[in-house]
Amino acid sequence: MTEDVLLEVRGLRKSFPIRKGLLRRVTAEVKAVDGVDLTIARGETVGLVGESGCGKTTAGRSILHLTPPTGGSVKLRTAIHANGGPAEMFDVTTASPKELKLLRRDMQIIFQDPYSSLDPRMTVGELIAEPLIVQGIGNRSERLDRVRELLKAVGLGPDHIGRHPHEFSGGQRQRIGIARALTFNPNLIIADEPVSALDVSVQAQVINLMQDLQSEFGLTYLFIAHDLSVVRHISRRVAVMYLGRIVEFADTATLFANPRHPYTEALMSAVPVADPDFQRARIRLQGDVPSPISPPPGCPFHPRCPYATAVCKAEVPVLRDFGNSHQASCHRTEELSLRGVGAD
Amino acid sequence: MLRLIVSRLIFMVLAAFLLLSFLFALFHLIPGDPAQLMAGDNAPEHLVQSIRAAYGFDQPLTTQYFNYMGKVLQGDFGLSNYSRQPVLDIVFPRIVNTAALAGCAMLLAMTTSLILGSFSAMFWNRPLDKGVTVVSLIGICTPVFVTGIIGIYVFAVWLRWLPIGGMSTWKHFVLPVATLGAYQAAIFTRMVRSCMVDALSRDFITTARAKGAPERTVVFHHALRNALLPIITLFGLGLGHTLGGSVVTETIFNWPGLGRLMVDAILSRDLPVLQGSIFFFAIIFILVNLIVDILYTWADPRISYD
Amino acid sequence: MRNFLRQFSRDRVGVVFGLILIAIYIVAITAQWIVPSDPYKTQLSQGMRPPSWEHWFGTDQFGRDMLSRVILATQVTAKITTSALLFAVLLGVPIGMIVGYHGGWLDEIIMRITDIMLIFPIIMLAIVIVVIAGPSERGVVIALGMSQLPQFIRIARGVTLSVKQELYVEAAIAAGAGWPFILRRHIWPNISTPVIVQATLTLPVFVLNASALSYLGLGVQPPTPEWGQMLNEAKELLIAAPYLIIGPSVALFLFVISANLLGDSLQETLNPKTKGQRMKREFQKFSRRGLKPGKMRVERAARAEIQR
Amino acid sequence: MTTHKKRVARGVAYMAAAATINAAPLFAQDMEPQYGGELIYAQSGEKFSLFPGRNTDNGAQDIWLNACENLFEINEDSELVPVLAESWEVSDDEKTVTIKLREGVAFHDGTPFNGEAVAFVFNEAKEKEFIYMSLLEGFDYADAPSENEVAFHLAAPFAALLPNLAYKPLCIFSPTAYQEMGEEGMATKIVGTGPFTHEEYVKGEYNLFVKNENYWQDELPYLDSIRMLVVPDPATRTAMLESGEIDRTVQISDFDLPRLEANPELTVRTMASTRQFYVVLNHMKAPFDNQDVRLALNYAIDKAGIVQSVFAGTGATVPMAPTLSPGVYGYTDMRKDGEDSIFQYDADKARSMLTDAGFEDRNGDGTIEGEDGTELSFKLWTRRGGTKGDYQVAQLLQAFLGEIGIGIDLEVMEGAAFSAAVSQPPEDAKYEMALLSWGIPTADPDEPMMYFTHTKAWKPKGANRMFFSSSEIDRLADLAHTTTDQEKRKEYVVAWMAQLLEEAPVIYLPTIHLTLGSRSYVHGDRILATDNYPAVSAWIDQEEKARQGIKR
Repeated sequence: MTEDVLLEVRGLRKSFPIRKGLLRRVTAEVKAVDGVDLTIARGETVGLVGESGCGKTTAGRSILHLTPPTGGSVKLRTAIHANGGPAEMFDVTTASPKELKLLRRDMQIIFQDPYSSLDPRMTVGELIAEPLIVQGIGNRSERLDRVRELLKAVGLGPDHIGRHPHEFSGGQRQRIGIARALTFNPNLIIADEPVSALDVSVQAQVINLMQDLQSEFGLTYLFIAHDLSVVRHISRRVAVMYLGRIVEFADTATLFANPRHPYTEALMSAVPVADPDFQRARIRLQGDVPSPISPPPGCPFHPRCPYATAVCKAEVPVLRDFGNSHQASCHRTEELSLRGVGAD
Repeated sequence: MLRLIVSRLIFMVLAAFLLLSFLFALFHLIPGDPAQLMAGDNAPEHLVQSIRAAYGFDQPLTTQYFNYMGKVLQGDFGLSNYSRQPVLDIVFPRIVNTAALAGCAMLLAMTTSLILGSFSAMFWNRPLDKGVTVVSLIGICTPVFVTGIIGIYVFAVWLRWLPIGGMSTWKHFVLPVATLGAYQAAIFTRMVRSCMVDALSRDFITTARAKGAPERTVVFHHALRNALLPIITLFGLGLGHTLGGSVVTETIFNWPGLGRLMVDAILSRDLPVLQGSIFFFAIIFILVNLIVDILYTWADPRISYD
Repeated sequence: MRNFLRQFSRDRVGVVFGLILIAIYIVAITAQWIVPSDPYKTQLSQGMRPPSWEHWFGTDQFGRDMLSRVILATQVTAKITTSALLFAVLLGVPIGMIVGYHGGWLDEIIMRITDIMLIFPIIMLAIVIVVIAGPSERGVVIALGMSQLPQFIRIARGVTLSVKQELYVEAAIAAGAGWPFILRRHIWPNISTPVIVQATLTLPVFVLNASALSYLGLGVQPPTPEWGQMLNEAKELLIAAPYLIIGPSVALFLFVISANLLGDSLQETLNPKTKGQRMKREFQKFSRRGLKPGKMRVERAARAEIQR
Repeated sequence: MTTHKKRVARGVAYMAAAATINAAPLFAQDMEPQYGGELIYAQSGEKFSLFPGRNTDNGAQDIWLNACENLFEINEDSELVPVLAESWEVSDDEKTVTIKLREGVAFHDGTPFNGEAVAFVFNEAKEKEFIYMSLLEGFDYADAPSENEVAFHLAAPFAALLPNLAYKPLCIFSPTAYQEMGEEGMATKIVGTGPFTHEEYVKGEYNLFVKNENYWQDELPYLDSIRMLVVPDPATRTAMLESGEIDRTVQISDFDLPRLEANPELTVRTMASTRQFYVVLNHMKAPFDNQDVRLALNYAIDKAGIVQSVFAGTGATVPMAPTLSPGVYGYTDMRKDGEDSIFQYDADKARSMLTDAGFEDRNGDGTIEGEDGTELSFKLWTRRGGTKGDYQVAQLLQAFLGEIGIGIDLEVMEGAAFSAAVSQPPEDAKYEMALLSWGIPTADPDEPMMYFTHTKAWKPKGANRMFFSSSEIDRLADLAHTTTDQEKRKEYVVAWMAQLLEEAPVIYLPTIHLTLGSRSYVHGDRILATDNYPAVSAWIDQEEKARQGIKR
């Protein structure tokens, strides 16, 4: 397994200072990501799920060093320093700007919003070629060849090269976004809710495309989503995030069959099931996600947890391993029998 | 609201302090020496030196700077290099005079432009609108010193209706206020018209018309109220520029205002007077902008400053 | 661009005044070759002659042909205002983009400085600068340029602040782009529109402020002709030789009006807000009142003008 | 100090004129002066201190002459007349001048005017280095031999002492007021013995003078008050005069004069001043050290043309003598027979002189070069508004010198910067040519001789900013400086002028005229060649004023 580890995230933290007053003093900070550990093996897809505001997008961006993390380490297997030798684990957080620029070829991102992630003033050709230009790779015709290749790979024709993004549908745009992410054949692609802005009918197409590309190019995905249904099919493993932390992490099948955290259960109850006879009590979470500026003491989920007891209010639960690499952080997980959705 | 006021006041003090230091440094870098100017071009050096000694211009710059800043902190802006009067005594009446001129001119410009601009927007793209546009463009591109001198000859020299210089009676206000106000009115009219045309193109105006409201109500009640926000910004900035732009008007009509005082102070290297004028000018300008911001909350209840 | 031209060409006013402005610039560029006589040639025996077939705008007190001087003044004025504009744009836009992109204390400092500069009314600032740099073309250019510098810093910074939030900027970062690349490729194209509009609207302001400087004796210095300074000299002789004011007035008037109206038109055409749906909506509304769509001056137009 | 010598040739005239001087109205001899009324007078500006020891600004001088009188005055006929003095005598060694003072005169603050007071003013001036000390060369100290006498003790004989005492800043202010208010206080209030007391000062706006009821000339003044407005824009001043808003003003645009003269309600007077334009040639920079070049430059300038087009033909006169103008003691018309000015315009002569001196157009580019190929092209520094017409004269100089192939770049500077730039010692002076004017406020040739052209007067010691040096010119100046025999002195002055024409240290340009416009109901006001405009004996014809529809 260790040979196959592509990404190893340890204790990743990201906080934003809140400044107030005339002197712009830091009065508080938002702990958007608060100690996330994550290991992804080469070729797999890991889902990262949570409500909006839970820090999953920030986590993704911190891993890519698009927003520099406040603490922790992010190690990526990369060959940038190997001079043709075997790839090594390289800490992204301590990379120099030069190294970082090279690292970008190994890790890419697909954005949620296919509308604003493409500069409306550029043509498709320019958009896809941009990473090549930035990295100074190839001459004009070589870049054009590569753009054509990529367009073909994502199912668009070479006649689209001269068009502007607004001439495309949402799904087509997301294909352009994917093509751009694929430019360098990166090892790791972080897909930040790549389909949530799309119509349901198009979502499946894009996900299928991503799966095809994964097998074709041997990609590794960290697939961020806000509901479980999307990640269920594409992910081998799923991490559930709540208020900056991972509260449960398991194989997809295990997680769905046997969730070990009340929050996972709540999320799962919202997943639609394609069985008209299936009756199930929808668990409605009470209240909003607490403010990450002043997270509640004890288990951060306790104010909304239907099973909370005194201990939940007092002590912060740690992520415990329940075997079969199933981790969860809940004080009462052994006492509860949480309901999943059966394998289908 | 209170926070807005406090932060503006603190900014004002900082800005003024920076300005004063900047000007101080500047005035000792540029050529020109008050003692030399006073002594005349032909005076021998040792006599120029004696003026420097008599008026303290010969002290080291740092000493002069800290003396000056120290005094300013105590509210003392020093003495004019030449008339040896306290700067505050010179500057205050000038501020009042300039404020009177600029205030009246603004009032004239505001009323004229609101009326002309609204009608222009109401009769958008019709002869009236085009006429107003042409007139206001002519107003914008005729320099004040030309309109001023023409006004003087027509109304003061030939018709003898109005006086030219000074500011003792209301008649003295007519020509300078009209000259300065007309220029501002020309600029404002165009902008009021823009704002009004925009406001008139909004959905709620269609709604109001659909409800059968008379056109007068639509324009002057619904549209004007909504066009007010940019118009207030405009007038706020306009007042500041009227204050500054009054230099030329003040010179033509011999109006004893702050602008002329500043120009004279620059040209005669009367640093204390310049510093004092600019200090108070900056304060007036910041206060005007503060008032504009406060008026905002009145014009648009959606805006708050907390 | 073709799209823009097609759209713009529908705006008759804009096209007409744009052409006038271009004509003025052609006169400015070719001034040396098209002047009917040497604008510096003094002929004391021909001093202060009213307009005639030989001298369309008359002659000044030294017998210099006013028409030739107005033509040369067009060049001087165009040179000064254009240089001042370039000064303000080339200095202001990069500063605005850089501080807007990086933020932090540098941004704070620059913004406070522009605040202070805005406190100074334009003409006052110009006076101080001319006194420092000396009353010369260079001094006037710096003075005018500096007076509009804060505006361009603010425009560039404002656009940068909003554009840098865009996902496509993040996408470029993810591709390894550094800030110069992003400023050039993604942010500048968004800034060019407001900058062009502001620039057209700034030109007439420059011309007028240059003339005010001339009135105070701090403008471009003789014998170099400049419209404002010619107007000022004509003012001195207004009663004795009123015809001297004709030439410079006409030139100034044409320039200020064309630049203003062209600026308005450009704003409408370039401003995406006035394109598309907005225009359609307005068309529906105004067609009911028997009006054609075309000239919508929106709040943003007013704001741009206020900023001057 | 035994002989009662009236050595000064003009002295007789002075005494004769003394009794009537201030009472003589210039116009309307037949009319009886009327008392009362306020005269409103617009001047172009009073910029600096009102304390006479620290300022030589003309605007301030015009203010002083209402309230503060000198021992002597130079009248409109350029005669020295006693004012607060009555007579004087000079000791045998010519080192002590004793002046008998007018009796029964009091300062505005009530303190008596006497020998003590006069001596105090001049001793204080020496100790505190008042700006006019350069005019009192060799002055050692003053004392009061008796109540009504003051004695000036000199280190060496000094011929120009008495005329220099007429220079307006040397007016006798009240020592008591000075001691009470100090220089700071005197900067805004002048306390002397004059016909009007200084009542109000508002910086940059106006000065108000009110009739001094205890004035020593019983019948004077006629006016109740004088209000002196500061109106910087000449067009505004003129319009205010035309509209009747003010009663008199100065420095009217020459092109407006015909119109004003045609107006029967206005009186316009012009007078030649002692102010002559000249172009400083920096002799430290070649080729201005070459006398032939300097002479050629002088011939290249059409002085009459300048008078015609810059000053409308009436605002100036061509130079008829170097530096000195009519009205200055010793002035003699130095023009050659049949010529309209010194160095009468002759471009061909200028060209050929330059060719002879080795400067000609060698490469056909229109600009002439020296033998080593360096082009004759220079920067001409000037300012705007220092003296009327200055920047326009500069434009014509550029045109005229261009005619003979000398390239001129105009560098128009802001006033204060210009003043600083042309006040540098030889090693720092950067100018090649600069347009300036010199005036002789004392109407005595001593100042120009000793301070304009003398080798000892190189900037910054004096006003010789050409860094010109001629042993002959220095010698003549020194002789005139110390000779009290006025006939001989005059000979030296003429010889000095002749020598200036030989050497041409500068380019000589026209002498400007002073203009005074007033409403026709104002009588008895005067205009002096020293650029002063006393209204001390002015009076207003109230009937005429009412007839013109002016209600004030």
